[in-house]
Amino acid sequence: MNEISKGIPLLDVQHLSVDFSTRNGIVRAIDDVSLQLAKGETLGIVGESGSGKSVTSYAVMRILDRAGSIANGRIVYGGMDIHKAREKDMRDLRGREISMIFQNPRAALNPIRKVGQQVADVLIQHSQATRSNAAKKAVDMLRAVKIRDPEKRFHAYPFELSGGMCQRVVIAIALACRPRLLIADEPTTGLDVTTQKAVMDLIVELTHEYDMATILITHDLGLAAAYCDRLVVMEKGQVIETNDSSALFHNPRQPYTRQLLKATPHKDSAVRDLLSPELQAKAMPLPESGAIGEPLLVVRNLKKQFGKPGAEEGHLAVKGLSFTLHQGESLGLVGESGCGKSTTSAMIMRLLDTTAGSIEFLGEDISTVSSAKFAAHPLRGKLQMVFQDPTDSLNPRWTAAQSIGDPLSRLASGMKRAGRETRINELAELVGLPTHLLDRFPHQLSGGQKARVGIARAIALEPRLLILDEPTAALDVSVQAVVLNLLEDLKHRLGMSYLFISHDLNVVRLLCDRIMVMQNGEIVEEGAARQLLDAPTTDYTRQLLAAIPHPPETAEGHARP
Amino acid sequence: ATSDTAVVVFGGTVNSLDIHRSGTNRDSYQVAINCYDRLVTFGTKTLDDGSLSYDYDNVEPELAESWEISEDGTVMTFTLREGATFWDGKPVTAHDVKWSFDRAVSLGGFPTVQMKAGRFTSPEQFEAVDDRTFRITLPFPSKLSLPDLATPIPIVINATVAKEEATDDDPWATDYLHRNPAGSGAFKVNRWDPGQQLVYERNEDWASGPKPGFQRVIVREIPAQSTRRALIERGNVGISQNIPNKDAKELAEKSGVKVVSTPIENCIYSLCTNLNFEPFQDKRVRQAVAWAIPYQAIFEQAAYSQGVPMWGGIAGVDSIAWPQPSPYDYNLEKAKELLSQTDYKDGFDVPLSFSLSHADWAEPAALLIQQGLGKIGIRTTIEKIPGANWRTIALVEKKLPLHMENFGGWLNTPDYYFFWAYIKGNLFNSYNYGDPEMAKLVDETLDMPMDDPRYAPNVTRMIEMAFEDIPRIPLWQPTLNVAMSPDIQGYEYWFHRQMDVRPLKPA
Amino acid sequence: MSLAIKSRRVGMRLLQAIPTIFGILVVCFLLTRALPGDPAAYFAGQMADAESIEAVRKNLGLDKPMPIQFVAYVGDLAQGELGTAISTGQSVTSELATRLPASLELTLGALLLAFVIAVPLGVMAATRPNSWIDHLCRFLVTAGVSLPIFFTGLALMYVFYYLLGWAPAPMGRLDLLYLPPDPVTGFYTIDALIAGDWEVFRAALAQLALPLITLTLFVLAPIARMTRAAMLQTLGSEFVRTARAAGLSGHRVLITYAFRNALLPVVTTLGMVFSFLLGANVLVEKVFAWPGIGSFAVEALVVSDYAAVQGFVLCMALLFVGLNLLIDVIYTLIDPRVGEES
Amino acid sequence: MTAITSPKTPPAAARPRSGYWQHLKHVMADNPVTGLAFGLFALFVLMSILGPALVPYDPIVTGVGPALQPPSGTHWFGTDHLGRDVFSRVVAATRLDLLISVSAVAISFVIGSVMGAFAGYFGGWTDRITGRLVDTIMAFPLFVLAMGIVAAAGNTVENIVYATAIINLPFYARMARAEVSIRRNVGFVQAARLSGNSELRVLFGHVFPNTLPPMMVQISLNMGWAILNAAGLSFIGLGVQPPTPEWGIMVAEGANFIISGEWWLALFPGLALMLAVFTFNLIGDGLRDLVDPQRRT
Ligand SMILES: Nc1ncnc2c1ncn2[C@@H]1O[C@H](COP(=O)(O)OP(=O)(O)OP(=O)(O)O)[C@@H](O)[C@H]1O
Ligand SMILES: Nc1ncnc2c1ncn2[C@@H]1O[C@H](COP(=O)(O)OP(=O)(O)OP(=O)(O)O)[C@@H](O)[C@H]1O
Ligand SMILES: [Mg+2]
Ligand SMILES: [Mg+2]
Repeated sequence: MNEISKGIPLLDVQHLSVDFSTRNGIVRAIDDVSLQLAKGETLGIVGESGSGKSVTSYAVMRILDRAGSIANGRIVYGGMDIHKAREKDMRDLRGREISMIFQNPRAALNPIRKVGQQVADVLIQHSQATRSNAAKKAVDMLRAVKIRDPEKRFHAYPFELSGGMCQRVVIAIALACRPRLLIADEPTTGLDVTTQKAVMDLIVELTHEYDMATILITHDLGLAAAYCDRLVVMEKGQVIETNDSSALFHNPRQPYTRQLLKATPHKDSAVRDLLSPELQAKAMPLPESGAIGEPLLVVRNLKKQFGKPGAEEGHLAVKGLSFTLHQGESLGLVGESGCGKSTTSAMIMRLLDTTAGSIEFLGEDISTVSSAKFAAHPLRGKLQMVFQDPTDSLNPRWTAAQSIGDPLSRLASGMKRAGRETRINELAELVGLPTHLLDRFPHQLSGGQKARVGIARAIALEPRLLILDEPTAALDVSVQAVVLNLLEDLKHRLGMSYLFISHDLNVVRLLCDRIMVMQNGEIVEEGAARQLLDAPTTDYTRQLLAAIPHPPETAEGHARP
Repeated sequence: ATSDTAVVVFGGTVNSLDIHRSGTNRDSYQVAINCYDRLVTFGTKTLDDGSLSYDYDNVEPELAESWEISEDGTVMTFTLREGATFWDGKPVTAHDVKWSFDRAVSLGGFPTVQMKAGRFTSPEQFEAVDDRTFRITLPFPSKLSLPDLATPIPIVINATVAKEEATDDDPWATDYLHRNPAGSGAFKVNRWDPGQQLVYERNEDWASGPKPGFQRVIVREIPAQSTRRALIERGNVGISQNIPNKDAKELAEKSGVKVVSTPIENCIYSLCTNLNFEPFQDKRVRQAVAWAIPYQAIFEQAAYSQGVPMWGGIAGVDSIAWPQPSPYDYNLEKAKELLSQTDYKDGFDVPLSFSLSHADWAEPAALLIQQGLGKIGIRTTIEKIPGANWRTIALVEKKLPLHMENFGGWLNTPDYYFFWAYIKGNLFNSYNYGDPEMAKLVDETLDMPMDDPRYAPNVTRMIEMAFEDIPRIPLWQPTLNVAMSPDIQGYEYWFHRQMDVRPLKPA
Repeated sequence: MSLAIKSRRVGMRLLQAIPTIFGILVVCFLLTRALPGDPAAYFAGQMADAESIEAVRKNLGLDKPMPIQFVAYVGDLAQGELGTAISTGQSVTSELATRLPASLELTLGALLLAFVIAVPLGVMAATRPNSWIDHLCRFLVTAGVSLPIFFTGLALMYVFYYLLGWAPAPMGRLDLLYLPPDPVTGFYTIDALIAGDWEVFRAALAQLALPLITLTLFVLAPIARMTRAAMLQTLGSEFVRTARAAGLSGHRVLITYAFRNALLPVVTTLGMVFSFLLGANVLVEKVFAWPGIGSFAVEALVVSDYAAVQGFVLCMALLFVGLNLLIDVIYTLIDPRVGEES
Repeated sequence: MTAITSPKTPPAAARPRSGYWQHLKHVMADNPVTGLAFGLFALFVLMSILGPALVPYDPIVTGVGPALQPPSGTHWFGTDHLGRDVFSRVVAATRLDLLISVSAVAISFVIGSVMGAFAGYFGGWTDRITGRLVDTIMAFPLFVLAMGIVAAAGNTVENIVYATAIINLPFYARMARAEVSIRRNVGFVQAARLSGNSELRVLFGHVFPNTLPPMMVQISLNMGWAILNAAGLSFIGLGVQPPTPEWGIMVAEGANFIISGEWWLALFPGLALMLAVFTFNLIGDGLRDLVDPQRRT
């Protein structure tokens, strides 16, 4: 194997299988996984959710849940049999030799312990510091991960820091004892694009500086390729392909890898390109961009203040937004986390009262109707929304059919029970949800299926305007691809207008005719999609664009424009 | 406890050291008994079972060395004992007696009522002739006057001390005496932890009686009955006062515990039928009820056969002894027949009530009565009523149609009992019985000496009427049960049912 | 900055307690007036006639309309005047002063003991979920809470005093042989220690043992359950996984990371447990002849002793408010997040 | 047809309806303790329905045997001081005890959780007033409050139920408030608003049912507690009126006989009481699983 010939592997996983005992018997989470990692090497593990990426890394650290056990295989780290080692030795190994960074940095920190203290704990544990100098060393470490003002931040609690800062602290904890191997399990999910890039750059910089080997676990192929020497692709608990990054991108051997590559949106991809060839073959041709019609929604000087008006804590989340959305148009709204995108959409949806400004929808100013009363408004059914997190947006006690039928039973007053049943089936077919799933509860559905239920519910009343608030952020790339295509189809079939909210510029580009860039509650740039992305006029937009990871071109790469 | 200390446990609580104060409960009377002296006291007699009891017929000197009653019986002159001193060393004078008696008739409430029973109603009746001579003038002679002076109420208080503590708002020093007894009695209060214990310390200078056998007596309040039983059985305490009948019966058979059960004079556990309740206005209904009670079963199961049966007597009245068994017995035939003569052939519904604090005997009795009455068609529902409420609705408002009651008079004459229980409006006539003949009889007899020739016929007639009209159906005469360790002797039964610790002594 | 926020929060809590206390006064006032007994009749004593009952009623101010009575009551309260308990003849203030320490000694003792036993049990159960030890803990604590408390008390007394003679006679706080120590805290055990009197301390402790155990058995369950649930949650949380991945020692992970976080919900349940205990006290005090505030309240209720009931409830309310404030302060101390949100 | 996704869907009629019965069986089989608890509970329910008809003696008739007989072949649990059959009384008491606990808990659950749900959902003044009200109730030692209510209103079964309901109220109010307020703005609630549900409908159709699983545990704990509470009231003389058989009163009365050696009077009703409370406590997890759709497979 040419990859291994670089040197003796630092980590050698051989035919590893992990079982979990669950209510429904033994579940094999990973099966016969082998991988090797040389000193100083960066290895990416990619694969969809549930493919066993995390379990593999937990097995290496031997921090599997109580229910999990290594059923088979061996793990050798630096000549030591990890699966046979005593717990005491393992404890010594963890943090000092092998470290790990987790997704969701805020949850990964003890909420009631000062962050500096948490760094110091690790230093003291591994005898890298004594009680007296631990604090100083911890501050050094915080400085090393580029936390500004580390002396002061030492005394901060996690809740006082932003997500990016928390992730830096987590990195500081992981690197405090200068381990030889760092495992980063989706270190940037949940962070916004700009922070994501900063964090990744930091990890790369530090791993080089400390000469560490790194395993980067992610479902974002683009990200993995941009940062890793070598990639391992996992599917259903098995490793299906291992190769150098660029080789893998140029010459994917497995259909699954190819599909993953395809589904990852590129700068230049079109929405149909994301689909697997089979699906692509079945997809109906997209019409040319539909004609832009009359103004459907006119927003003028929209403001939202949180907290008491005038009070000092009062926080102006949306600062006088104005824009127009025409019939048949898809308008994208991008911007980093917290800039006010959701607040804006909630106001337009009449879920949130406005502080000032008007929202004219189909010629009627609906901002005057309070959000609590809007449920009874005749326009309620014409304004619908698809939410970011499909799991969160479905009532866990309701079956899919009940969820889809809810707007029908509330707002389609003339509809009889039987009619409703038919309509639910129709909708399910429309969004491609197998009807036998209609009796399932949300937890019995996959992410993509849940997303379909949400979409079916949103289009049940044939709304004129559909707001999509990050509808695919919680989905795997291949599911995302399918959902995006579905949305594109529906738009053309039902003649709806979209307001598409996202912070992923590549995704917005696929679906939108026009894009608005929002920062700090204000629109900083607006224009036709292609033009805005190719020639951004503000720094902020440029910054957003630069934060998108740039993987190597694929073999089936698209023709440059 | 060592041989000079006795420990007494009981289920009640002492809430004041001043018997005259309004709100002072029955359990607190023991302080008046043990710490204060009266002018006179009752003598002691030995009962058939060998136990000791006070003797109503024998009034003896306590603070008063001697007394004289005028020819017409309206002036009583007492000579105080020489050398009797209060705890602070001051001699007891007739002025103290006057102040104390004035207080008892002036404060209102129970002391005043009890004084009234002895025909003492106003301070004008009391006169301190000189330091050692005290005179009482009565409006008319009464056989109740002298015995009433031996009840716990007419105690002699150290007036000098009390007056010092009196204020304009509180001329009788109730606030002070409530916490600080000032007497000349056999024991002083050494310590009082309300809700816990009272510790008596012997008064070595006591002049009004023989020196008590214990130097110290600790009275502990133990609310749970089973705890008390455990304590006496384990020998941790000397005396357990007022134990339940069941314990009395069982402990009597155990070694290591002595039990004295004395029938409580003048006290009858009864079932009362309220004449304000329509069906009970018919005498025959009341009689039917009296015939439908399974007396024997009640006596066995509610009283564990402790006490004296008060049913199944002879048809007429041939003695003036009180209490005496009624002529009724458990006879459903008679009961049914009587009931069938009335408008209530098919029976009626009536609540059967008793006080929560009487539950130990009243509850089993009520259950058996319920069954008995059920057999003649009278359907009862049982109601247990908490203490304060009980007094109000049973005795003051007299609203309970059918209820269990336990009155016993302190002054041991039948007419006194009838006065309280058969005269309309009086407290223990909780059933609104009001017969003019009975009223006239009682009024005539109450002050009449017992050797008056009219006395016996009058009382006989009263008893006849009581049994004929039967508003109050006697069940049995209860006993006062006291359990003692064998190390203690000298226990004496008193009508007030409190523990007189003075005669107790180590065995 | 954060200190100011925290003290403001505590201040807010105090302010919030005012309507609660007022509400308690009203409820309690109405409740006592609804009691069926007539205190005038009771207060007037045995054999009192209607006239003297009326006089007593006037004396007590019970002849006035309710609102006026309430105003008078609140007025008295403002002057620290709680009235006289009819049933015991003592001023309510002095009753509370002597009885509260007795109850508190029992209640706090039980709380402490329960905490000391139940928390480790809960932690143990949580670290080995669904093992036999977990089931055993669950069984034991559930059994403790399943029995009527007076029954447990009597059974313990029967076995340990009556049959075995190990426990001293259940006659209150101290055996007859000893004199209570000089009151400093009112807790006999602590006062004895302060006085350096070991024998009295031992005697007081011996008296305390059975009632304490009875109460403790009763409240083990809520604390253990809560600890177990909270521990399971924190043990499954991501920061514990992070701590383990960083190689922190098992002890450190369990205590500093998992347990300290799990303590937060446990601390909040203490208020409820305390309330439970005060209720249970009423029964235990009766069984063990403990001269506490609970038995006082029962007696007062049964005889419709307005002043005593009101005084008792007010005292309880203040205690409860105080305890919750304390819990709040503890919470604020262990949880830095408090006061930041909102 | 939308071409991108068209799985072969079976006809709509073929949707399997996963019955509640199935689910119950599953939940019971899943955890033996839960199964046992459900079994015991069923036994108690059965006993309360059929018990009075099956017992060998009339539970309130005195003298069916000699008084205070220890357990024997004729009187399995012995007889009490009035010669009543303890076994018959213990069995017959089931109905009343279950009635008290179930109705008390039902009342407090309904009222408390509606109060709490409003407070948690609408916040503001509703929340503040409810909060103070609940604080006020909680500030009483709860058992003492129950005593007060029963003493004031009279010790009938209804009043015992109301008193127990009132003291349980705060638990539901608080819990409902907490559970509702964390859900009042989650995705599916927003979605429900978009679907045209009025606020009340959102609250009671969407938010509230989701708070049920933790509530079930509370309900089970409170049912046990309600029985104990009634027993405590009996001990201080404020329980149900005699001669009604009720476990609490039987234990309370029997407690007086422990020292004198008649242990069976208190022990058997005590065991029944304990078993019932135990069952209620254990049934909680099962109930939660039962109402939790997440546990369905
Ligand atoms: N504690 C557990 N009990 C049972 N099964 C488990 C457990 N943890 C993980 N699994 C199973 O192992 C499989 C792999 O899970 P893993 O967390 O490694 O996926 P992943 O690739 O990290 O996914 P994601 O991208 O969502 O993090 C999953 O199918 C999951 O069902
Ligand atoms: N209910 C609220 N009360 C107070 N502040 C709020 C509230 N909701 C949102 N905000 C604030 O308003 C700002 C905009 O929030 P919003 O949720 O609209 O951001 P966003 O652009 O949707 O971010 P994301 O990409 O993370 O979803 C943020 O600073 C947020 O803290
Ligand atoms: Mg993962
Ligand atoms: Mg958002």
